[in-house]
Amino acid sequence: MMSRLHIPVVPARPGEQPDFSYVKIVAAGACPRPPIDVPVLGTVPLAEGLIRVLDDEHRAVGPWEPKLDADTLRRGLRVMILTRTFDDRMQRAQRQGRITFYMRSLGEEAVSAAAAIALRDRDMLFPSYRNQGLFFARGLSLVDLMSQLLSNSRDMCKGRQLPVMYHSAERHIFSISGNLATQFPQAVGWAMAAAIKGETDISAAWLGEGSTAEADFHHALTFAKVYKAPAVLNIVNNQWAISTFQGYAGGEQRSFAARGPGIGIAGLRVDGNDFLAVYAATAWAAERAREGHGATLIEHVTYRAGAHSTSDDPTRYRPRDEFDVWPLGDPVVRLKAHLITLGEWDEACHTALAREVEEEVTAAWQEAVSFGTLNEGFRLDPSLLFEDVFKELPPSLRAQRDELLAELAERGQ
Amino acid sequence: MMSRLHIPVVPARPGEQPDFSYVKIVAAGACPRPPIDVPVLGTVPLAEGLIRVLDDEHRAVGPWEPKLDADTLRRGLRVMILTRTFDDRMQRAQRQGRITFYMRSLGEEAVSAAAAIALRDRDMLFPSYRNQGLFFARGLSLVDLMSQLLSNSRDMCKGRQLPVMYHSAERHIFSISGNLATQFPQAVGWAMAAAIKGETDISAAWLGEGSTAEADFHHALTFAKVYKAPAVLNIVNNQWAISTFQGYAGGEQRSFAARGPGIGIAGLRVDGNDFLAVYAATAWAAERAREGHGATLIEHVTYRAGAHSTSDDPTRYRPRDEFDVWPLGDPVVRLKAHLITLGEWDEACHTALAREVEEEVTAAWQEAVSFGTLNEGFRLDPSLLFEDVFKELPPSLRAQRDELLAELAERGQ
Amino acid sequence: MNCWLSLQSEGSKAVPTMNMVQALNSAMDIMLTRNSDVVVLGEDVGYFGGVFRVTESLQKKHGTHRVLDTPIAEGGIVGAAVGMCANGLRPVVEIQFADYIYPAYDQIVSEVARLRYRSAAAFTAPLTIRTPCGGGIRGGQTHSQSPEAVFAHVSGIKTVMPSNPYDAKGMLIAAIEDDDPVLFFEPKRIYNGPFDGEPDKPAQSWAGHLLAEVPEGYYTVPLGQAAVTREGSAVTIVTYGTMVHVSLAAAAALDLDAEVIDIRSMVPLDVDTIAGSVSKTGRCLIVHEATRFAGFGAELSASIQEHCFWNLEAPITRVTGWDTPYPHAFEWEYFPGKRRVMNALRRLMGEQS
Amino acid sequence: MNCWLSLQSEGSKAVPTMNMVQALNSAMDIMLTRNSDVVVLGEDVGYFGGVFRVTESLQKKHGTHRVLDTPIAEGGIVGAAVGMCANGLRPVVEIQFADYIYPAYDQIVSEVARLRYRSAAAFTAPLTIRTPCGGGIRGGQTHSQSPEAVFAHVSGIKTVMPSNPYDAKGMLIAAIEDDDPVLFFEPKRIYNGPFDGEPDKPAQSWAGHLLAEVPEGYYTVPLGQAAVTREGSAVTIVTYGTMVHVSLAAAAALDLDAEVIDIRSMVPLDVDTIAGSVSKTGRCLIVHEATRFAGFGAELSASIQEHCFWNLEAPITRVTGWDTPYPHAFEWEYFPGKRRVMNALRRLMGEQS
Ligand SMILES: Cc1ncc(C[n+]2csc(CCOP(=O)(O)OP(=O)(O)O)c2C)c(N)n1
Ligand SMILES: Cc1ncc(C[n+]2csc(CCOP(=O)(O)OP(=O)(O)O)c2C)c(N)n1
Ligand SMILES: [Mg+2]
Ligand SMILES: [Mg+2]
Repeated sequence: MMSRLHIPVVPARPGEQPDFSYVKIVAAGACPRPPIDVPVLGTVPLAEGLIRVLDDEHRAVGPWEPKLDADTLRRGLRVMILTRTFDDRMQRAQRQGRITFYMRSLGEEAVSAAAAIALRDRDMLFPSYRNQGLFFARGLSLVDLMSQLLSNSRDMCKGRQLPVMYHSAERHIFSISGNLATQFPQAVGWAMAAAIKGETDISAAWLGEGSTAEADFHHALTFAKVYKAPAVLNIVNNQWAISTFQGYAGGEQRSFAARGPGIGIAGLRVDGNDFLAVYAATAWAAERAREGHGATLIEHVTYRAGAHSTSDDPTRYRPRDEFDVWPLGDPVVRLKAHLITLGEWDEACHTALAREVEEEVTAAWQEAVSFGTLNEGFRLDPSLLFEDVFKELPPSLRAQRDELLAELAERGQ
Repeated sequence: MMSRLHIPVVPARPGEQPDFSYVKIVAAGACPRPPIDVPVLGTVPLAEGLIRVLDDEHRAVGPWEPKLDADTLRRGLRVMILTRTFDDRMQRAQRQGRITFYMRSLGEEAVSAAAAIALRDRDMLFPSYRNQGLFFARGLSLVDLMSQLLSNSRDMCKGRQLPVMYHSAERHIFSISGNLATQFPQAVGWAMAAAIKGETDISAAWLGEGSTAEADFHHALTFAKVYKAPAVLNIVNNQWAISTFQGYAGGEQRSFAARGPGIGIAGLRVDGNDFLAVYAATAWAAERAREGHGATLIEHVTYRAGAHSTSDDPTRYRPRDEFDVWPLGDPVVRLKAHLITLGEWDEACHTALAREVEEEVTAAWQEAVSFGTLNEGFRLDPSLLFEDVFKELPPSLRAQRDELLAELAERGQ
Repeated sequence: MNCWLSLQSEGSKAVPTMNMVQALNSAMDIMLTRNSDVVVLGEDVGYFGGVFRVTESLQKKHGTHRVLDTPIAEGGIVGAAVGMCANGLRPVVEIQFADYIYPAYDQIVSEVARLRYRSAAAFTAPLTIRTPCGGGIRGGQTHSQSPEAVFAHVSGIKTVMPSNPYDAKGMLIAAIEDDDPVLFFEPKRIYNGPFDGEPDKPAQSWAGHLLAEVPEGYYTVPLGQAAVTREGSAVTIVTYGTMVHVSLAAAAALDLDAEVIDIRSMVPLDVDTIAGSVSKTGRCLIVHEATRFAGFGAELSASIQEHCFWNLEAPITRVTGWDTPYPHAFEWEYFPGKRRVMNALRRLMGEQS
Repeated sequence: MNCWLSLQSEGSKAVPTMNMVQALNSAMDIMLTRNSDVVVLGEDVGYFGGVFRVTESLQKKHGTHRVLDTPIAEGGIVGAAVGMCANGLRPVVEIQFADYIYPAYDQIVSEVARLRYRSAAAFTAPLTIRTPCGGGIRGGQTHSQSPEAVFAHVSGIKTVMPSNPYDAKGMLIAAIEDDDPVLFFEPKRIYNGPFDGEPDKPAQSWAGHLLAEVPEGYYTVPLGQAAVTREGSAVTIVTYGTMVHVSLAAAAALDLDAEVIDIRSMVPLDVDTIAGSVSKTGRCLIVHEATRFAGFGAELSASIQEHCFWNLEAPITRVTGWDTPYPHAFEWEYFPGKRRVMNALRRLMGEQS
């Protein structure tokens, strides 16, 4: 007999015409902005709508307009450009064999940049591997980030982690995990602890739409709902999970944000390529959490314009030119145009900024490689391999370390 | 500083007045009954409402009235009374030390009885430990069920399982697991397989509201949504998970059924103590699934009137007399009253039925114990301990079996 | 040789008898009192006090915000606890039965155990996961398992199991104070009294047992140290949990000069104490409840063989649960009881070098 | 002694060279063709053909309803597969990396492995779970793990790992046809060519390797049988997966008359072949990539010691990954390479009895 199983529809495969008609778009300014203490069900229209601020003429419109000053907007633009420049440069470094692996966030830079700027410095961030913008926005040293990528002698992870698995205790950013979604319940636990201690810091976490299928996503939402944890939970719906279209995560004819009200927390669906919308939604959710009204689930609708990682070739599973017709555009282009519309920016400023950032990245790279790369001049002490498994080195690991050191001596290293 | 964490409110603890004001009740007949192919969002009012058929005068009213003939209603009543009688008797057997453990379904008998009658015989059932009614409705031999409880020589599980962990391949009921929620994605996988094979059989699964917090609940909903699996997914919200109130599973001010539309499958909230409502909702969901419109999540609002299990003492954590004021009443009393209202039943019939069932249970018990009990006349072959780990006994287990047999010979057994 | 008998307790007055449940309860009570970062969370642990009553009255005493009832989601509980650690708390998690720890396996293996390493100690997970394990209570296959081996293999988490009230309290306090994550297995068969593996004998209570004299106040029993529970020179029995008592009974029944070592910690393992003993006796029996194949006994055997090869007079032998799921009706055919240990000891002593 | 070299294949024509990826792909292709109950499911396995291309073109050939892309939920994939089994299918599940199998641990341990037993064979779970494992590809800690031990300990599931294309195909067909659940580990470092543990040498391909001559048609390599990959009489090396090749290289480099046993199946374990060899040689080195403590080598050591004690001339030795998470930058300090195996062999041969 013929199979009756429903197989999610993928709108376009290589060689086919890109087709984004499935993306439900709402006009900029059309979504209402309820007070931050609105009951959960009051957010249903927002979870099914699309919060947008920038209109087609690059003006900021509607109730979600966050009324940011031009300096903040320029700061956002700079973070996004830095993200993109850094990404490009590191991708090239990977191609040259200087680093083993890299993951860009091309096309989704607004998601991290705007959120980090909307949150307070002491709010704790639980990123996925594609939220490098958070680190740039919080001002981490590029040399430190590059050193992690290079696993060199200045590597914050002491050589133990795949590139991009950064962290920063100082800047309140949790250690990135290679296991999808695990950070989501952790962020909720962090927020519960903040509430238990009576503190007003909140947490924010990010994962991809594909990762929402994992158990930890459900655990996070359940705990957030039960204890009204002060957390902002972000789904970055960039349409793809490696080769798997978002329909396979449950995105067919349903928003991911709707899972929020479904389980009893607020939900917002946001134009993830609209810096102002992401900022406004994050600020609203953060205030809601901080004031004790519980967590919000935010879906950022965006598009992963690059490959999944340097190990991936997206032309095998989707049309090459999808990003060109992505209906929500390019976040950098849109914020730039908005600033120009405001009279706060022009092409000359933009070129200067691009050059400045380019130079900053180049200088940082030169400094970073001076601390070694994985294959050249690598000088991390191999005994670090055995440290931090436990707080103290147990006798068994001491013995293993000594065995290795003897072996290395023999190998002439 | 003072904790700001929200702790779910438990309406009444021992010594306090029972308080069910949190249970959102809707008048019988008030919920609309959409066509079975209604879009998912069309079920939102049903997921947040309460489907009821029996009104306060015990009449069947409204669009969900399933128009069952009196024989079917009497059959339902009989299954419920059998369930309750069996439960009582087995609880006593446990107190007498004849069986090691038991779990009653007192107060929730309609959930299983009505569903089993609404489904087709070849539909595959994935019960939790509190759905014994499914086995009664499908006509399993009481002696077989009791033999499982007794781990005697006729035990379908060959002595390997805790009491109540039944199964029946013949009657299409899956093996009950002691691990909460694991059967939920399995039921969806079964339904996917039916669809792949082009068959029209569907699956149905049950779990407690407490178990919805487990990962497997989320996996089941996700897979059901993505592949439109022909499954009926039931949450039995009996208000308690051992000592834990349903608010700790996310039930505060939010229905569990709403998780269905939240993720993109239909949702129905049903009066679980209304036999007709459970029947009607199940039949609707089954038809929807069978016709290819996907899964439905049904929340049955009911009350666990007894202890969690024979190891539990609910007076330690909730008022003793809650069931007396439970707003949705007793499912047996309500169906009986309905039949009487219809003129299809009377007290004499009821007493006769009760006596008949009582005798059936007694006779079955006498037969079952004739096959041994765990401590008396137990005769299961100890080599069964080693069988069915794998299809064939590997050499290592053969050696272990021989070692045991030698030990037993020595022990004089 | 590290022997718990020499341990001191601080500020303890009269020494009352406690069973293991009370001892564990006392440990948490003390730590909740001493350290405001300590929180307790798990299914039914709050108002109800836990299905085995181990957290009884802790919520009443320390409040609903420090002793939390949770949703039924073991993975969520551990995941949330990791986040709490990142925010400075020291969560003590209860997993209701060890048989239900598997939904949390990913958070434990991939997160709890790796966090310190992967972040070069910028973030750590000083949580304690308590869970009742083992059989002997007619719990069937989902209330009887002993899954310690699948955690002991995972680098980055300490794994321990006490066998008596004194150790239970001292080790639990040590675990809560430990800056590394600790998986704390509690052999539920001996919560209320020691058990020598003979189900037909009347249940024993802890009353009168030397190791049930538990100081009321704070004290610790260091993790990573085995205890020589009985000294002897003919054979070494290496064991832990409930099987300590079964092994003692078997040795006594045979009137054998056996040294019984309660390893107490699987990770870190006190190889010195164990190897010292086996080198002395030349014979070794390993006893645990868990299934044999690739169980923790395999590591014990391999380690001991590596350290004591030249002193061994007979093969190291394992007495364990059979390699099957835990069977309800065949519990006493499955459980490695006194007779099985005695038979193994007899065979082991009969082997000639 | 069971030696794969004697195995026959059915209806095979010319014998082309396949790498492991192609061999595994061919096994699934054949089984999808022969048996309409076989379905393949996993993350990215459908349209894309898997991140390691092992399922390449299977969906194109057998359709979107038999080769399914799935949501990213390992627990859900395995849970759904169990239900498919109950409805007569034979799912072949891919877990993208063994490092990501832990979210499915509960379904595997509590359901897949127990179903036949608990239901007295009324229900069974004849599924195959394929997953790439092991390091050597600069994958860091979440793309390099070897978690076989935490499955081998679980009664009711077979656990296997091939080391070459011929075995890969024959064992995968055997696994899919097996009525018991099989966990099928694929050492990803040798997907495209054997690897002798020396990262600086140019990558080898399978071309020209005897065991890369893989019949195009159907054949099986029975599960539960070890292979004697190299005969010898001075010492037995017991190993599996990538380490078979490292061990062979180390033995060759030392010009040592070593017997190398590729166990292939951890469960069921072919103790006879292993014990026979060690009894003959009197010396045994166990080599695996996974961390040592409570790893599968412990079971091998314990079993061998139990069977061969009186023939052992030196302690059984283990060469393994260190007891740490898998470290990105220190990959070649971590990986048990040729030199480490050679050193252990030298020490082992130096020990006098
Ligand atoms: C538990 C787990 N399963 C599988 C993987 C492999 N994997 C890495 S990224 C990825 C896709 C994730 O997609 P999505 O969540 O949408 O995030 P995106 O890459 O689009 O940002 C997969 C399957 C993993 N890292 N962890
Ligand atoms: C994975 C898992 N965790 C914990 C338990 C212990 N346990 C058994 S029943 C139960 C409560 C379940 O409550 P609910 O789902 O509401 O079902 P009910 O008993 O009310 O029918 C718990 C926590 C278990 N069996 N499995
Ligand atoms: Mg994505
Ligand atoms: Mg319940």
